[in-house]
Amino acid sequence: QDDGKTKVGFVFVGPVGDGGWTFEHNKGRLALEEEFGDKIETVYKESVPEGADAERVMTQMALSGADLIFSTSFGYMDPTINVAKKFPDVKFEHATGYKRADNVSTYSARFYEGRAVQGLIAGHLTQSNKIGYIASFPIPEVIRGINAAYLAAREVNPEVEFNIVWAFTWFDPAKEADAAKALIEQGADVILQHTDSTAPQAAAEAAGDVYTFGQASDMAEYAPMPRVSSIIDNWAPYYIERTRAVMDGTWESQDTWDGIAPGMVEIGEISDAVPPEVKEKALALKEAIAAGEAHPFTGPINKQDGSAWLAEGETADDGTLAGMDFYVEGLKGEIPN
Amino acid sequence: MPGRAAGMCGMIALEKRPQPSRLWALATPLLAVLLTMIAGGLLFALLGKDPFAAIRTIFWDPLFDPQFSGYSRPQLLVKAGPLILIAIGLSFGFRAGVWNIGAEGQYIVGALSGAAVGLALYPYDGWIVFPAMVLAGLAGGIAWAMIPAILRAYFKTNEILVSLLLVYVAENLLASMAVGPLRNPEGGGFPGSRNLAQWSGSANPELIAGTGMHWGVVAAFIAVIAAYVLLARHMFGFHVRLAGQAPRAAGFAGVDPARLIILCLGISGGLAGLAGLFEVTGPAGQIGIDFNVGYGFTAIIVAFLGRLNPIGILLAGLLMALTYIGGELASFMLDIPMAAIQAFQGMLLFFLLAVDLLVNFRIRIKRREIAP
Amino acid sequence: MNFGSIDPVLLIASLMVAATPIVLAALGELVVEKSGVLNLGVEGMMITGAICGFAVATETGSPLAGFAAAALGAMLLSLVFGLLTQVMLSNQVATGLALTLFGLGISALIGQDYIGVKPPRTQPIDFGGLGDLPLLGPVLFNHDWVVYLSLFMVFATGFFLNRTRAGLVLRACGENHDAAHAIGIKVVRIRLAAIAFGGACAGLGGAYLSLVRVPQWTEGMTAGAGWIALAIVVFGAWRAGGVLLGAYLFGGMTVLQLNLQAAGVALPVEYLSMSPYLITIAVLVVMSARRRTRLAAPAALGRVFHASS
Amino acid sequence: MSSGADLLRVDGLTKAYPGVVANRDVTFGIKAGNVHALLGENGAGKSTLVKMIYGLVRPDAGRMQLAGLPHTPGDPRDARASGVGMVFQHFSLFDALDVGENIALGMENAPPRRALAKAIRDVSTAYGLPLDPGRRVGDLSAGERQRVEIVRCLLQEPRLLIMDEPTSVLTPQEARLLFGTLRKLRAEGVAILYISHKLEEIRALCDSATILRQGEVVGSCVPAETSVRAMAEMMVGDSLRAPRARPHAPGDVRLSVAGLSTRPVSPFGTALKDVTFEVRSGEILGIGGVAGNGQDELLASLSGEMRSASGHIRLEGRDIGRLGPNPRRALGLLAAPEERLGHAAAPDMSLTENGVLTAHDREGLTRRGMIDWRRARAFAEGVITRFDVRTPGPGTAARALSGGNLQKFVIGREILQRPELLVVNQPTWGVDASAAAAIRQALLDLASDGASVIVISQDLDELMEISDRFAALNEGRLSAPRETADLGTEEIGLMMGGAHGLAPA
Ligand SMILES: Nc1ncnc2c1ncn2[C@@H]1O[C@H](COP(=O)(O)OP(=O)(O)OP(=O)(O)O)[C@@H](O)[C@H]1O
Ligand SMILES: Nc1ncnc2c1ncn2[C@@H]1O[C@H](COP(=O)(O)OP(=O)(O)OP(=O)(O)O)[C@@H](O)[C@H]1O
Ligand SMILES: [Mg+2]
Ligand SMILES: [Mg+2]
Repeated sequence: QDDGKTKVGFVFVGPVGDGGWTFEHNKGRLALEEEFGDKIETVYKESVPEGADAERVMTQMALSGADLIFSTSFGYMDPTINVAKKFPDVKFEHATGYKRADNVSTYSARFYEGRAVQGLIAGHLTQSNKIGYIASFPIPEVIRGINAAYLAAREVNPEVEFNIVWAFTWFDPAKEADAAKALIEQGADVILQHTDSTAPQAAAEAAGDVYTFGQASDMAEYAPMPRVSSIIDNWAPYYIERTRAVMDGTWESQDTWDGIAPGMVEIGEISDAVPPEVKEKALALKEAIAAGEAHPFTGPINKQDGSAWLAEGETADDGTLAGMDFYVEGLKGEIPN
Repeated sequence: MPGRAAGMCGMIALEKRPQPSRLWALATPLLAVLLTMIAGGLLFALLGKDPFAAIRTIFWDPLFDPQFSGYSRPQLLVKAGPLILIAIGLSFGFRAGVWNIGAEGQYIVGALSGAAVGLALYPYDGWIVFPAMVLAGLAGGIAWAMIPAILRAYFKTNEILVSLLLVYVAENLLASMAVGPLRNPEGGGFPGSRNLAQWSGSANPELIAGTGMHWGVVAAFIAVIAAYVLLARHMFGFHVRLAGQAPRAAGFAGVDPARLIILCLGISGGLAGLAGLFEVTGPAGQIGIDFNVGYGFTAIIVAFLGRLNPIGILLAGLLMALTYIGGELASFMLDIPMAAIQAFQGMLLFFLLAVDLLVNFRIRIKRREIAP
Repeated sequence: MNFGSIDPVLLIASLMVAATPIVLAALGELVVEKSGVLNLGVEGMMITGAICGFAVATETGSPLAGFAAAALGAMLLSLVFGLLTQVMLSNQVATGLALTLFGLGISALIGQDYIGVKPPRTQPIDFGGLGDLPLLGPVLFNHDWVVYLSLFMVFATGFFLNRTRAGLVLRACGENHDAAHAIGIKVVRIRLAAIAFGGACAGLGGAYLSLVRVPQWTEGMTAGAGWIALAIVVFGAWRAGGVLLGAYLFGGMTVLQLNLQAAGVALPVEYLSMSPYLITIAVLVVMSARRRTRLAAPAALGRVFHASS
Repeated sequence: MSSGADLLRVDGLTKAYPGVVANRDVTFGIKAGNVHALLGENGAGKSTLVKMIYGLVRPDAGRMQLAGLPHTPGDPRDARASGVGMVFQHFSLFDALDVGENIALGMENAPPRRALAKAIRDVSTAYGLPLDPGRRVGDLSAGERQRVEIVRCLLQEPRLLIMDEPTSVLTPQEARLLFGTLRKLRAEGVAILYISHKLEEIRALCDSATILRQGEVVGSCVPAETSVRAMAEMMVGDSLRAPRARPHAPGDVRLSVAGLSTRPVSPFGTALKDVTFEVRSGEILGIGGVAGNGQDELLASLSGEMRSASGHIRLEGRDIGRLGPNPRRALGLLAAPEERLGHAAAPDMSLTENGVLTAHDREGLTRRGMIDWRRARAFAEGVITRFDVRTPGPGTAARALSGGNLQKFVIGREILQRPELLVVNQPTWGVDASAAAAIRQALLDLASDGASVIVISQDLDELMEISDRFAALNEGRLSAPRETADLGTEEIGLMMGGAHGLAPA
């Protein structure tokens, strides 16, 4: 751009008002503006369908002079690669994908680390030993979260049982509310969710003594009860770092999979509804993970069918985690398909 | 006196024209666009944006701005292609009184079945692959449309609702296919199929570089011409028009209602299926959880905006595509929320529908001469 | 398999809540269709009601004011449809679809400042000890006022349509608008009133979603409920009681499939989530094969009326 | 009120529609206790005039007075409030509602359901028009439907009752019953404005008449003292020719129908039951009966719109029961249904397109499914010239034609295709005298050229005039056909009427 500003584009899959995934990415964008002031200019386009539309939006952004474009949904993978080919001078950052190029980086967050902390709290809190889990789609990301939470919960409470409801949606507040209610009515007193709306929080609040966790954003409006903690996606540090790299001319293609340690995954404040000793253990686990001393997937772990997966002391490699398509031993039910 | 008030209202009267006005048929779309620019400009001004810049970015820049038009103009075709193809199919049914609201579902199933055939043949890449996929896409769309068709023809079940409910079923099917049978085995467990546009056997590429012209756009143009000929010259088109205007007369003319329903839904389902197939093999590239983006619904509006006339649909499809692409530009260039763009599109539709009145009616201000 | 953990009483109580937005919106559409108008814009009106209700309830702290605003906002929107279809004689199908598009846009626009806000709670009505009664308690005496309102509206709509003169006049417009006009009924005015009522009901349904059932504001949160309401009108054979039954059946299927999953019943999940739609289609087929249902459809539904005088 | 003054005076009333002045400076008056006829050809402006009196149409100019006071009804409710009642040419009834509901809708202060039901029973018996308030109107015969309209008016005790072509759908017995009621009302001092194309009826019933031509009053007369011919000639402004049959002998059996039973064509229709008859070449078979007794079903099963089990319908010995309309047309069986707009013709299509509707095969208007619009236009022009259809040209939309002219087009379209067997339903319904004569003449000519013709009609005079044999439809059953020459009007009335509750209750 002629005015010397660095132009950063964002492509969002949902509306910035979704209160979850896109909302948090947009917060990252706003943090960027805060950080660099008028040295940069950001543009964004919300609710961009995956596929042809995404490719067109990115192209138009590149044409309009963007220097760096963040495409923030898995489904933007191929379009990002395609557009990147046409604009070798523009840098691209694709979230949650695995295809890279000289001017395309990928980045993602190790949410499962946060899930493990949630699992630990949940395992302690449950009286009925039934934990409800509202899952979206049967993809590695979601399955990883379920496994991580379950392993951590079972660690502290061997009796614990997970009831999983597949909503087949990222976002359908009414359906999420119904799913939460169904789980609560069937005895679950802790609800974990991998969908983006606060509907489950509200259902839990109405039911009374049911605990929940914020997902994607803090959902602090439901603290201290039912929301006892949360996993927050904090993209701001990453976005600032990568933008600075472009401004400095030091940007290089890389693959980032960050977790609690650099702050990409944050554990929201653990509320007073959680007994102090539990809170302490949870924080300890968080610290251990951040320090690299603990890994949510540490053997011995068997797969659901009883076959061995990780031997004693062995930790899961990133490859297996990235493509995880099985439950660990102890979880009931089948993964759809 | 109640009659008095009614008398005052009666001062402005609508009079049905003996024949639709050709002049207004051409003038109303322009009038509607003009009115939308004014009302939309007000909306943007309310949001604190420069209304002139916004209108220019939406209607002008994609076509003529040196920075964008080189890319946007061909994209207009890419965006309008599926809209036109689906709307042409729908127009037959809408003329005949067969309300297929579920083209979105047929679009999905067409894409799914076409992709399934292609993926089953992978990695064989003989010339036969793409035609086979096209046939499968066509068949998939038709098959999905046959559900409401047969239910309507033989059980008198309301096709609006069945076709609509089947969209939700198709979306569920799409999701389960994207994470299940059609998932790319080399995709690391992520949802979504192989990229069909990147495999020579199944790709639906740009035919002439820089034009946006792919097989789907070609199909849309063929559909426009075929529909024009069918409606203007062929007995089938005649029967379609007849059945919509006067169902009993159609029965008298020997039109079998069940056959007509099946044909109309078959055509619209087939074309929607084709649109899905061309999209998944070209611009979209792959089956994903959110593969469908509402072309099937938008096409309904396109069909009506084009007054169910093939040429009208062609123009309406292009206009609609323009507001999408221009709206996108306005959205990120001027930081206008997508919601405002959507409301703007809604307004455009309202105005188009409202001024349509002038084609068939004359507005007359009446003087009342009757003595009290 | 284990169905044991599903409590049928709780299931019924939650399906009532799940179905209430659809009951309200479908009742409104029922009256609209009985007057001979097909308004496919229910989804757009619902979402507009959802945000108007949410905004006013959070600003004033009064859910009641929110519901009133929802009814009003959606009614105003519905009158745009009324103006276009009744005065400008536009095609009802296209106008309804445009209304949905516009409603989704305008609601998102209004809603920008209400993301992540928690609305004031609407509490269940306290019936004293009645709510603790076994079986009946949760089903009958443990809901918020809107659920009772929706049940009352079912009764009131049925009564209005079948037992009052105004209802008779309205049905007459839906049967044969030319004849109605010939005997001096003001067809356009009555249809506008019906459309406004339909808008208000859809607005209430939307507000119930954003204020009670979910409760939060997010763009596109109605997620197809308006379309289901349309289906339920036909499903209910254009009767208020039928609408209630249809909505509860659909709500019941939605809730049941989630309950079955939660209970760990081994069923293919992706097909389970299609089931409410498939079952609705199946029942529609059975219903429409019956002659009575066909007769109940207003004969002038969706046709353009223009009185030449 | 003094006996000399008019109850209603209409003064200089004018109403223009785009392209046509429906009423120009119309002036006339009706006295209380008088039956006044409005006469005129199709499109003369009779309905428009009475609609203005009833508040449905607003005049462009002119004034009206009712009982000496200005009469400016803003809508029909105003008119009813000032004592004007109207029975429409096309019924303003709601099929899906019951009799009571239909009547309540047309009343200002309808009493509660039960009281209304009683009032309906009382009034309907008092005037000899028995009605059951609980029945669904869609299930009623045409005569009964008309009673609903009349009772609706009577319940409001009108001072002026307007009737637009009330008898076109009645049996002679029903018509006589209606006249009885009207005379009773006249005796009570009610003024009646009566529109009909049946001039005999006018002579028997009406005290005075105003004649309209092209929207203008062209004369008045006392019907009892004027011949039918003279009245008709005043309407047309020309002299009339009565239809004449050329002598010919019937030939071999062309169509035979044996034991035909069907379902109803519509939810409110009547099923045919065991219908049996034959038609010979060169013969006109008249089928009488009150509307709603299976006429539509009979036409539909002959035209092919409704299929029947094989073996019941044979054309030249060939079983055609399972064939659709087009294959039957190919075999020479053509038909013209009763409802002109919407059934026999598509209202919004041009006459050219309406020609293609039935003639595409026999007239070779299509080639491999493609329509040859030039030939189609020529065909429509042929119909227009041969049958004196008054219209600007074949490009005109069917709905823009007057009823009589469209009917001539529809009948002409079929006759020009040289049918072997032509089935027509109500060929002259609502058609004025000269057009009706032309249509009847065309049917007679067709028969004398050797074609077979089946005329389904409720107009007995018409059937007596042109048919060789006569049969009557009653509740879906067809009486055995008999030679028309052997029958009197009275016998025919009995053949078709009997079971319709005509005896005053
Ligand atoms: N009953 C019908 N319903 C819908 N379309 C029809 C029907 N009959 C014909 N068509 C269409 O019209 C076109 C012209 O066919 P054709 O002229 O043979 O029809 P027809 O003579 O009216 O019918 P038939 O086959 O019954 O003789 C064909 O392309 C066909 O698709
Ligand atoms: N609503 C209308 N719009 C336009 N023209 C009309 C309208 N109503 C009647 N006309 C025209 O006005 C003229 C008079 O029509 P009207 O119905 O009064 O005739 P009529 O004497 O009742 O005829 P018929 O004997 O066929 O009932 C006709 O030319 C008719 O086409
Ligand atoms: Mg008339
Ligand atoms: Mg043929």
